[in-house]
Amino acid sequence: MKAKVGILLAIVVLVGVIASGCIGSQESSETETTGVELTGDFTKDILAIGRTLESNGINEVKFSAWGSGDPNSVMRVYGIVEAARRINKVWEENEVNVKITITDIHYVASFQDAYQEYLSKQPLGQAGDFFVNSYAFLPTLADEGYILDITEYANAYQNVIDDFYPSLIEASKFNDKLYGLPQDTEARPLYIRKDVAAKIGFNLEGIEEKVKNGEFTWSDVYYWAKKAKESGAAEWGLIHRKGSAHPDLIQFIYAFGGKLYNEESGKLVVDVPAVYKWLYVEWKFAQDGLLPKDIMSWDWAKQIHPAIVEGRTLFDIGGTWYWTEWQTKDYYGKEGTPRPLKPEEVQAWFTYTLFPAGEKGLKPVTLSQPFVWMINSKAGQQNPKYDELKDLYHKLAFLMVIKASDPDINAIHSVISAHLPVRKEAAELISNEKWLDDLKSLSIDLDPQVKSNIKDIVATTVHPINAKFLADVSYMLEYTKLAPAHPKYPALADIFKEAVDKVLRGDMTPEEGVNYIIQKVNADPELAQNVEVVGEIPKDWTLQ
Amino acid sequence: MKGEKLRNLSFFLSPMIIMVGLFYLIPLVFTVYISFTKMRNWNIERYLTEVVGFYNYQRLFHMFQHDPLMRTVLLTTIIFVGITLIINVFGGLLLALGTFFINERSSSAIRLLWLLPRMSPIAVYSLVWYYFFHGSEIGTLNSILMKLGVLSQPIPWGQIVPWGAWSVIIFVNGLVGVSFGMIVFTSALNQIPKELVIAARVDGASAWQISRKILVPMMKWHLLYVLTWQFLSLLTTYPHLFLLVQWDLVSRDYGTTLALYVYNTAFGRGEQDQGLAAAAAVLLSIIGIIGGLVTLKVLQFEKMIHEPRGDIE
Amino acid sequence: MRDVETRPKKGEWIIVFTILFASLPLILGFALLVISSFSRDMVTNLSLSSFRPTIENWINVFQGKLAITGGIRQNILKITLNTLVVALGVSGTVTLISTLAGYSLSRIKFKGRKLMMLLLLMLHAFPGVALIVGVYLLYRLTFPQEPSFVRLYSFFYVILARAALEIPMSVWLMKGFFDTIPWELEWSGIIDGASRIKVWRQIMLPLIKPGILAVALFGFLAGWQDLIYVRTFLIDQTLATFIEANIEAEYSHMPLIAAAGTLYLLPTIIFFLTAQQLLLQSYSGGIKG
Amino acid sequence: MVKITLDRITKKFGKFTALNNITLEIEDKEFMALLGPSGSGKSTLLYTIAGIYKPTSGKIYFDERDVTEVPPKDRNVGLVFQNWALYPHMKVFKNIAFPLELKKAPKEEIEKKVREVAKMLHIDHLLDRYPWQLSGGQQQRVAIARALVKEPDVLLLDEPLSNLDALLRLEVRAELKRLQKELGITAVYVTHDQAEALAMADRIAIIKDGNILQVGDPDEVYYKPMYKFVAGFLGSPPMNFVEAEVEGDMLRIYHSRIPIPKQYGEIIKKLNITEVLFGFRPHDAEIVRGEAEGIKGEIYSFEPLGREQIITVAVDSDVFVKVFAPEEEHFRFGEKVTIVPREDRVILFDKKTEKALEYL
Repeated sequence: MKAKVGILLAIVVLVGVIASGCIGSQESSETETTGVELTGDFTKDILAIGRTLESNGINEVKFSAWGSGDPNSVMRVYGIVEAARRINKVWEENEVNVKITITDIHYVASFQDAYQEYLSKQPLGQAGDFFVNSYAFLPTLADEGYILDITEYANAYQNVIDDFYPSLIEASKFNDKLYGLPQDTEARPLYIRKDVAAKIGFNLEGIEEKVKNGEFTWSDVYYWAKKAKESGAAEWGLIHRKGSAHPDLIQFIYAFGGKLYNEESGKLVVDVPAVYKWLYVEWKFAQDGLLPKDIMSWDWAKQIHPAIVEGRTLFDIGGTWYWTEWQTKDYYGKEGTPRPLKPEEVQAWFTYTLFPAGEKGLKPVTLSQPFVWMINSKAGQQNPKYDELKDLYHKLAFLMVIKASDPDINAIHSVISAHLPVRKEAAELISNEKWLDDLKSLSIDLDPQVKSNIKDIVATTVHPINAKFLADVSYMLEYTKLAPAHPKYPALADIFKEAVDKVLRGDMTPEEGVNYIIQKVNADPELAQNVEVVGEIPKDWTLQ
Repeated sequence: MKGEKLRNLSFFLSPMIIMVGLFYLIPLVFTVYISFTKMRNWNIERYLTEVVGFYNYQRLFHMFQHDPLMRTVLLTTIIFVGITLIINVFGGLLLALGTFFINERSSSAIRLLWLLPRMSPIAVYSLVWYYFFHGSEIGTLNSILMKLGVLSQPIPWGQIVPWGAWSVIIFVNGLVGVSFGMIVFTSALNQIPKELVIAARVDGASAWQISRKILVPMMKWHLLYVLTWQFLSLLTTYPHLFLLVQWDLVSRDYGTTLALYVYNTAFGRGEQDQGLAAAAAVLLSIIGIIGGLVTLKVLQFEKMIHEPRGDIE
Repeated sequence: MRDVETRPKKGEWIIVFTILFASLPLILGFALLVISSFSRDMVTNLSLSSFRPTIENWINVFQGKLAITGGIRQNILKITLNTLVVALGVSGTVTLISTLAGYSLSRIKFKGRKLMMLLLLMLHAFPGVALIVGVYLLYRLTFPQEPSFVRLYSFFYVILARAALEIPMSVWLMKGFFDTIPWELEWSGIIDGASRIKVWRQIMLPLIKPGILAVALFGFLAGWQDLIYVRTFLIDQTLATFIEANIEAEYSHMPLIAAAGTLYLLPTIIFFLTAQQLLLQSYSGGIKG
Repeated sequence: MVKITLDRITKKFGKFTALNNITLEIEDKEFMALLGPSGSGKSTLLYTIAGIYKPTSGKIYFDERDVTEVPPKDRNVGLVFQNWALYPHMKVFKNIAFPLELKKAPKEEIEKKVREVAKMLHIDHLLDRYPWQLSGGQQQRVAIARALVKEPDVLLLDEPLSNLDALLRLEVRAELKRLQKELGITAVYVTHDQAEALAMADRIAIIKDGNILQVGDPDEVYYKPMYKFVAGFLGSPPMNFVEAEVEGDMLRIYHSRIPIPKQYGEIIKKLNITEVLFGFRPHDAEIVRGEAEGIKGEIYSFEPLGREQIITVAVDSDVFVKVFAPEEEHFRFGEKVTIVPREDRVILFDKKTEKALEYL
């Protein structure tokens, strides 16, 4: 028996080795170019590709699109569907007998889950051809060769690239090479309840400007929050976001003039003074009862949002997408049965500013997490003659992303999901009332399947007030900071979040919190190698 | 003759041997190998041959040593395994005995109820307890106690360290494990001759006396079985803790056991580091193998393996 | 057997009441989950105001929408079907292999039999997740190059890999069942001229039906429940991955998740109700050795 | 129809010796009973003949053919088990037909043979039922039918009657004996019931602890037991044994002295033995009130059985013997009596080896 098992094992291992050999050899065989060069003229390029495909006997090209996010952000995958339809139309009009079919639309709520799934399935050739996810994952994917380097393709389309906000294009790069096109972004404003402010004599006139200039800082936030709480105008002074998914709270670090990333060494940074001040603010707010000590375990739908929309807090640090979320979900329960807010109510009750500067002399900030359209480095693999026509499929995939970045598609996404447009043309479009009306009535040129699927979302979110809000907050992108797209950043962010939680609960003083962070960083040698700890805890610093 | 026996054996056994070989032995070898490589992000072409020696193990031990969480993790593991084990065994025993003494329909309903935790998808199950133990007034437990006037302020159950957090994770996992004990004990009870119970009844024994004097002593082996088995699974279980910690229902420090710590270290971060994960997996495997050996010793399974009768080949 | 005839009625109610009281959290937790699935809002505290009856969650689930406003529509039928395929596949594989191996371990003398059984027992105690890295590497190495087989292969692989985890326990279970069949039946067949394989197929299998059913059920539940293997290896979604990926604490509509979860739970409950006695029996079969 | 020869069969299970060097010949068409208490190895011996067990050493021949290494299915034996081993999922017809189906016999032939054998055993009206729908006796017939249908050379029966109630057992055993003779089949019958063996068998082999103690026809083993064990195992109530000492021409049995039975006079002298066991069957003695030449004792108890009664007599404080007495005699507890054994039926055993003196 033993001998038998042994032979069996040997066979299996052998098969494995041969198979791995196959994988290796397949990787090394370079495909010859198919002769189609991108010119920058979209129609011409698409026709050239279409004709070459046709001449190779291919009449159907299959692609799949993977996306993730909140339910209103489905244009992240439907953009691809729509791009396919638009390309198909060009081919049809020019009598090219080729058609793109989107075989699989995979959309899940959690973007981290989507990333992990992509990571484990890409090497198997099972992942989507198009993959929308946070820019934060782009460096890893690019480094592993899981996504396509589109630098050269993009050169031909420089005119389109130039229309994107440059900071977002930068976020789509790794080692100076372009690996994707921005799909959306957002800002995380400070919302202020107008009704609560009025009760405590907090004049909101020109607050936006004051924040911009750095006149209104976190000392002022503290002052008014305390006043609101003490006067009984609101239960809380401040509600902020929670969780480790992407700690929005690191805005504090930037607001206190700190850094998270050292460009020169390529290492993450724990900027001790800024981190200390951040933790101090959290601690002070929680100690004074202005911010719930257990905010980190509050429930989003049952606690956080209701507290904000019902005016139980003066300040809230949220995201631009809150604006429409409040209009789609039953958060407002003050009058009995919970209901969504009306656009007019949101407008009447909230004003919004940048995330104020930490101290006088510093600048306000906001934090963005752009989503990027990435192309699988094996894009087109489900199609015949993939090995020969790889280059062609890749170019076609690139053109699809270019098409999916059409201003109107981008604008639709922005309006219905309350994210910020990534292109200047799209930004213009959302302030165009006629276009908004057309979108509202869905009398726009859009794939019928997409139309029917976003119908309900459009009905609840497309409103001039919302469009104006988006236009109004667009300026914030000038102040935006991006968390470093470093592979080790998520681990560091987890540690930050733990420290904040402990400090909020009063388990640790801000000082202990900082030390905890440093200790945790050093616990993992690989993390320690990638993180620099700089600066000292400032002495006698208070929130004044 | 010989040939026929070999043919029979390979007919009956080869599918299992192939499965065990393919999905236990080979992966085990692979895992051990990967733990010595720099494998990450599943990038096999790139890292399969990049051997780094004991780097992953060193890293893991360094993390064990220097992570301030480590001491609480060990303490939590001991408390969690110890108390949950007791709850599992005695809860299962009490349930089995309880349902033994009542009518069939009620007992079957009760068994179904207590099997629910085991049969629920983990996410859904965690969701149930997430709302049940929520630390604010939206939490079911808090709202009941407040309605009854026991509490005036909601209690953040999972965030009271250490015992609040421990209680929640022990409770949630205890429920899953209780059903295992319940099933094993119920079936053991069903095998005890009815006459024994009737005789005791005739002698005037109460349910409690019957349980203590007759039923429990007859289930000694089963008790031992559940005890060792549950001990092992508790030592290596993490999924029912994972989401509770992730959703901040329980304190991360006192809600993390060794198994969850290993899992989080290896898989739970933004980056997927299979080399490290494999090293952690090897550690877990060693725990599993030692545990398995202990189980064999304690339960004397060897004695239970009877030789087949007859010499027909 | 039950202690029914001889037991005083009064005592029974005390026991029932005590157990029910102890089960209260469990009853409440799951009841609220089911209630929430029929509500516009999660019912978590006992206030009636959060229960706003609707069947919209169920409609949405059946339409494959996991948001009130929709957006993406999943083919829930296909997802359920995928789950079913995996569950049935695991069940079938486990049953086949364990009836084969269980028979030979129970009935045939051979060298290494004891060792094999002890090894199986050890494997059962082995943490399955510890293997997943190696299992993935094997998947990677055996992956077909031909894209049209990919989907099929992923089903094939996930079923086998998941079934393997169930095999040690099931083989022991089956062996226990075979042990209960009198030897005379086997000898009788052999004297009448049947080969071992014939005895197994024509005499043993029909007699072992309860065992087969039990192992098949366990296998089914294991496949139906599985998340980690399905998520790692299967291209298509199953209910487990579908629910898991759509629970996002920040913006998932939880009552919808509750409905999906209840739907997911239903088959297991039905199975349990129909096969309760069997499940209980089979555990004893397995551990009696 | 074969002659079975067992040549020095030894069977070991690990360290335990189940059969110890057994040599036995079973003639063609003979009905041989293997009699012994449970655990004696009689079933093991039967299964060894069937081929289910392989002897550790020794040979088995069917006629001249060495079948030691032949698998069971090629030995053409029919085996009826104690629990009958009917396949519960098959109807009676299918159960009986199964051996033929395995032989791939043509359908018509199967049909014909099954009906034939079923008719012979009076179960032809039950063919459409499942085993669990039958009574014990019917199931037993089905089991025999299944063993017979393939026309075996040897019919092996492993306590086939022990699961039947007493009355049915008597009925069936007569029938079974007649059937065996009618078919002229070699039969080996395992039982622990001496009455069954005596009633049915042509010859009986008494087995104890893996050894054959004695082989012989019923009369031989009943009247001329070789061992105390054999004597004690056969007959009901069993033979009485009392310790006796040789004192010249007399035997001292507790408080009595009786002459040495004639047939043993020479033997005892020759062997020069002093301590013996005095054995006599309850039927082979009478009770005499008052003084007589015999074994003296007191009435301890009496059990009327209808036509006769069993009297238990205390020969010494805790030595009892049982004797049959006619029903009309009435005894009192404690009455002094003398037991007079029939001299020619007395058997003396060596106290040490427990072997009858004439076989020493």
